Amino acid sequence: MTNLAVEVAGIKLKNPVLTASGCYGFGQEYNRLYDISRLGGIMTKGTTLEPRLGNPTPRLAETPAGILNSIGLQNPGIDRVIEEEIPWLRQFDVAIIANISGYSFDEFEEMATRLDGVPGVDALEINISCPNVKGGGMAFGTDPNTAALVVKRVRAKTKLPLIVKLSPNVTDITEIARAVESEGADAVSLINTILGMAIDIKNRRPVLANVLGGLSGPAVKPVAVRMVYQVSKAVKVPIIGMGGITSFEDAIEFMLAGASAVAIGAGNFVNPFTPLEVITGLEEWLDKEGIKDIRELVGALKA
Amino acid sequence: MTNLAVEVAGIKLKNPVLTASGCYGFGQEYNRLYDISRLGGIMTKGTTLEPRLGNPTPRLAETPAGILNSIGLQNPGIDRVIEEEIPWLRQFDVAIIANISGYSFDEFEEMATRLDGVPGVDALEINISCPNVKGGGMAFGTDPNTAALVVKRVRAKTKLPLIVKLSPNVTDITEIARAVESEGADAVSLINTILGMAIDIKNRRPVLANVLGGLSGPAVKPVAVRMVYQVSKAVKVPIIGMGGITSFEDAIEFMLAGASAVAIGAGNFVNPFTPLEVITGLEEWLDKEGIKDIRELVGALKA
Amino acid sequence: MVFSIKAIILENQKILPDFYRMVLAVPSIAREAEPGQFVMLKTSNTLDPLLKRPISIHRINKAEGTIALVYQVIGRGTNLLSQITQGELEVMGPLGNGFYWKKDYKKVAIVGGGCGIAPLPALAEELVKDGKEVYVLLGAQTREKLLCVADFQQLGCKVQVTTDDGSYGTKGFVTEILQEFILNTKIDQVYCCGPLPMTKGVIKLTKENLIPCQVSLEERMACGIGACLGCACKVRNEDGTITYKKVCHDGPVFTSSEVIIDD
Amino acid sequence: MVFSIKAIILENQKILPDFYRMVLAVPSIAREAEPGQFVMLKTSNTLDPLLKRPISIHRINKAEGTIALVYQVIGRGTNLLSQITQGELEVMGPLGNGFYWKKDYKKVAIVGGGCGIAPLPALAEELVKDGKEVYVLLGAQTREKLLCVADFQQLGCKVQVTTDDGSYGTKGFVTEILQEFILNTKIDQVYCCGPLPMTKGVIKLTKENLIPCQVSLEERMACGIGACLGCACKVRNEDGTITYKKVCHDGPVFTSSEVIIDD
Ligand SMILES: Cc1cc2nc3c(=O)[nH]c(=O)nc-3n(C[C@H](O)[C@H](O)[C@H](O)COP(=O)(O)OP(=O)(O)OC[C@H]3O[C@@H](n4cnc5c(N)ncnc54)[C@H](O)[C@@H]3O)c2cc1C
Ligand SMILES: Cc1cc2nc3c(=O)[nH]c(=O)nc-3n(C[C@H](O)[C@H](O)[C@H](O)COP(=O)(O)OP(=O)(O)OC[C@H]3O[C@@H](n4cnc5c(N)ncnc54)[C@H](O)[C@@H]3O)c2cc1C
Ligand SMILES: Cc1cc2nc3c(=O)[nH]c(=O)nc-3n(C[C@H](O)[C@H](O)[C@H](O)COP(=O)(O)O)c2cc1C
Ligand SMILES: Cc1cc2nc3c(=O)[nH]c(=O)nc-3n(C[C@H](O)[C@H](O)[C@H](O)COP(=O)(O)O)c2cc1C
Ligand code: FES
Ligand code: FES
Repeated sequence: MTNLAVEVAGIKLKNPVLTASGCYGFGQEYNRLYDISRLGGIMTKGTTLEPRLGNPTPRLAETPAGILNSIGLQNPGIDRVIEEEIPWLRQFDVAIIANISGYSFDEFEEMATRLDGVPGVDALEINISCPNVKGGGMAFGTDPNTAALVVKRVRAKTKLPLIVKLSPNVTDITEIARAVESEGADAVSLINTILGMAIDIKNRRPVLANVLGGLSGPAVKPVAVRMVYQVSKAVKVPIIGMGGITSFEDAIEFMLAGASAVAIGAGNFVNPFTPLEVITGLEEWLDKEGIKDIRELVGALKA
Repeated sequence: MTNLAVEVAGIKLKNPVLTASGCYGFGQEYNRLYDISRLGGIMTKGTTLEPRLGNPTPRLAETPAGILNSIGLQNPGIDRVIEEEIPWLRQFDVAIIANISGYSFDEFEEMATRLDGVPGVDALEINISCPNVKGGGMAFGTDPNTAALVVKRVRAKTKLPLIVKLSPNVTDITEIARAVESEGADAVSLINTILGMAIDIKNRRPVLANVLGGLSGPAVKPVAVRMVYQVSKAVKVPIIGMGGITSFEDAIEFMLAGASAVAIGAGNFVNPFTPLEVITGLEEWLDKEGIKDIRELVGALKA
Repeated sequence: MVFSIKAIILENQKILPDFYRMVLAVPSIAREAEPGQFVMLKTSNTLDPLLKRPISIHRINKAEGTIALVYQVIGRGTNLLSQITQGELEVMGPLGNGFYWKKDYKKVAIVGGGCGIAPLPALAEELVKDGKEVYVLLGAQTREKLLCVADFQQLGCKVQVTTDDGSYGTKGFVTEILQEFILNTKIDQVYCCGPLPMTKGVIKLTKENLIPCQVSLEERMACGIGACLGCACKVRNEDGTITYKKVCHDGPVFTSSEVIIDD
Repeated sequence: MVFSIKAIILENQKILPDFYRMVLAVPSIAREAEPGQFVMLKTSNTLDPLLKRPISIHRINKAEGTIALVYQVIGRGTNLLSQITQGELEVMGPLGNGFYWKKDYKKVAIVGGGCGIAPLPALAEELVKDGKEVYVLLGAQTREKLLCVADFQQLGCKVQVTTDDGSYGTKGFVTEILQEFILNTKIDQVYCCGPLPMTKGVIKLTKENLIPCQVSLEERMACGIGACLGCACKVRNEDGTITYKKVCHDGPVFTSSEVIIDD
């Protein structure tokens, strides 16, 4: 029997396949298609302190092998997430990683405080990289000092493991990764979406009402793999890799590059069973290759 | 009759469709398929002061709707380009934009000096953004001060119009664009390739011998359009837009976003006639839309 | 239940210059499908186009385990779809909330325009089965873009048609005949699916005349089942607050009183 | 002349478990094609896979304006290719430099391995026409992966086969029979196309025995015509300097003395 279990930031995952924040709600929808306890874990939709309506529509644009989104963190606010979503999700045997987005250091701090000790929450994912909200969001993730400070302040408020979600929209992602590691991040997750734009030539307007959006999906995979590789050389904390995964082969690419676990975002839209197919695919492949423990793959790139 | 002619950096182009550096050699190959004087212009393969062998193979990896390359500036050196390639290319009625890459400020300066006054050369494209060469290349393009200094030094050595090719691998591309504008860049071209990586899971090695490579092709189009849009808001000099163009519709996206001309790179590989199809497509579309002058499109985005 | 499975293509043929009719053998989805629901279709076996396309269910045949779709070729996805002549197709569905009706409705009107007509025959069929008198008002730009007239006629509905150019039925907009019609006939419910200007017109008219109305909306979709929040539609809640609902999950059918359609 | 045009697929069928034979009606390319040249094929009408695939020309029929290809399904592109059963296909070619021969060659040997055998029948045909005595030595893993034996036999070549597992011909490697063979027969030129280890073996043997040898190489390609410098191959120039040549333009056929094959 091949071992698929991994440990990231002190959380035990029965397999290294998570679903990425914002692409999987709080699990209810995909649970209509299959039992979500088969996943390693769920990174919940980005939550803010107050409820948010999100951006006007259109919020989606398809691009070659990719998708632009400008959801703008539509969510019911941290309190309803704690009261309604997390308790529902707890019934499943699946790690719950709560993704939070703040507009100020105080907001990050406050959310971390409220989530600390909430039963079922296994870790926080601190989103310092959302490109879709004005005045905040990505700004935290593009400057190493600011990024470090968010982590420092959150660290002081919770005993939960902290996973910091990094932005790819930077000159040197390893600088940010080192900064958040030094302030106590237990893991980093990457990549968030790459800032992009699409134009409807018929009406001469941006396709997205918000003008700019975040690019994800297979198109970004080479950039994501590169960044995981670079970050894995720069920090010691484990990495959750994501960006364009639609197959188990993609997942292996990320793991060889240095990721201890992977998350699937847009891949859910291409095929709702993607996470399950990745898990089964990994299992069969490891078996065929005679690899006893999936952890052997992590960072095993010969380069 | 619809006007397709544009002017960029003082060069008159009979149409706004160029071929991107490194994807079109010095024109000889594609001239076996069609008359290259139908193009607006040719941006020649990146040239260095000394001849260069380039990187070991494999130098190419296909990715979803994209291509990674790590050619590493294989080229015969500036002198042979001046003696052999430019004179051949001159026989065609097509703008010649000589792309140069230096490993030091001195090298950039020296190449500019040698190219100044070479008959046929209409402009220089200063590549401060090649991700495929160690110790130089992209380093010039990711720091505004260094970028500005390259332009300043080159500016002093030549009367040729200077087009500065910007790297997308930066936190804020407008900062670099403004820096090179302030030192006398006559135009900017963007984007160069995005740093990426692909892994061959069977042998656990990077697909590219060079490990990292530059991503281009349709996959990067949303990022390129976004950057053209941002840069067009930040500087007054004209923009040559590129990144993933495979159709006339793509070209219009770039022009609406703010590009005065466009260049086709990987699109040549998908279909060698792409540049011609873009030109004809533009012509027919403008006609159908009753637009008399293509320059009306430049920056005409309603946003 | 939602299914994501391979359906067998039984038919995929051009019915009008820009329109195709596709029949899929997919018993699980057919069994659960209701009028007004939709499916998401993969249009290529490559990663481009990446996303599935939402297409409404046009007819449901539970006995034979088939569903029919009618779609317009407008972009890359639908173009690729029209080229697949046989074999299998990945389909996810049935999705969303369909139309509803009550036992006591006597006369209902179905208003459809353009490719928004496509889902309405499935609705008409159920309404007829349930003993309603079904009036159908259709609008199209021109005769060559007019869908489903025969479907409605075969079901025994009373069909009126307008075309913008007068090439079929009355020349004009369907909202014009709706206006006349609701003055003369007591209608319990209006069902509407069509282009946004038409939908707005229908909402306005039904509101003025105090007729309950259900509208089917479109929005760009990624997941199709409510997870990505891409397909937001502004709604006015009962307490007066404004929030977003999901077209894919809470819709595509909404009551006209709740939706807020911006310009 | 290089053409980039739509060819009509006349045939695309499985000839062995992993191999397909495709015949294309494309007179312009057939007219110009020479043995050893290749074409680039678009495998999908979407942007993924993005790049064309290089496939050697297996047979040339100038009279009928057709070319035949034989390809192995190994990844996404060739897999998609194998699913196209009819219609048109975008093809660019003929590309590269093919094999050459001189009037005065009397006996020549063709050594092929695996899917590297595919381009060799076109060569054999020309050599036979030109009056050479053509010896063909083929290697494959197993009988089920052995290509083109009948082609060579029909052309009147003398064919010897090795398989790694002995399921056809002699058990062993083709280089082993080549070694024996060149000891006993005076050969004017060896032509070689196959996996890298085989090619290396053949280069070594021919060098030791002072027999001129041409080898056909593979490298990942983007443009296919010499513009992108992606398909570099290290060569030793006559002046001893080392540079890169382009497999797509200067090759795929090189003289064995010039190429440097790294490990
Ligand atoms: C619930 C629902 C039901 C629908 N039912 C039908 C139907 O029965 N028949 C029919 O002809 N059309 C229907 N449509 C519209 C249909 O989905 C679009 O015409 C189709 O997605 C266009 O895809 P494309 O690739 O050809 O066009 P492109 O313009 O190339 O598509 C680009 C992207 O925009 C999206 N998009 C484009 N137009 C629309 C649109 N009108 N609505 C939503 N997304 C869009 C595409 O899905 C894709 O993601 C329906 C839409 C929705 C939301
Ligand atoms: C000049 C030349 C002639 C060839 N002739 C034949 C032939 O006649 N019959 C045959 O079966 N195969 C031939 N090949 C190999 C064939 O090109 C590859 O098997 C094919 O490109 C694989 O594509 P894929 O999408 O199935 O595989 P993938 O592995 O998915 O392809 C990924 C990328 O790598 C490239 N690639 C993968 N393998 C090779 C390879 N061996 N050589 C070059 N590029 C590769 C692909 O073109 C693509 O860009 C030839 C290669 C070259 C360079
Ligand atoms: C529709 C959508 C919504 C997203 N929302 C969030 C979010 O709320 N918080 C967050 O950290 N990342 C969010 N992301 C980013 C994803 O979690 C992921 O980092 C990114 O999409 C790359 O992975 P992928 O290519 O597999 O989609 C969102 C992505 C998409 C496509
Ligand atoms: C094979 C290859 C070689 C390239 N070589 C150069 C180069 O020498 N100099 C340069 O400035 N850009 C070079 N580029 C970048 C292109 O000019 C262009 O900026 C980039 O590919 C984006 O455009 P595209 O998506 O249309 O390819 C190269 C790109 C490719 C794919
Ligand atoms: S399409 Fe994802 S929520 Fe509706
Ligand atoms: S493939 Fe472009 S030079 Fe050979």
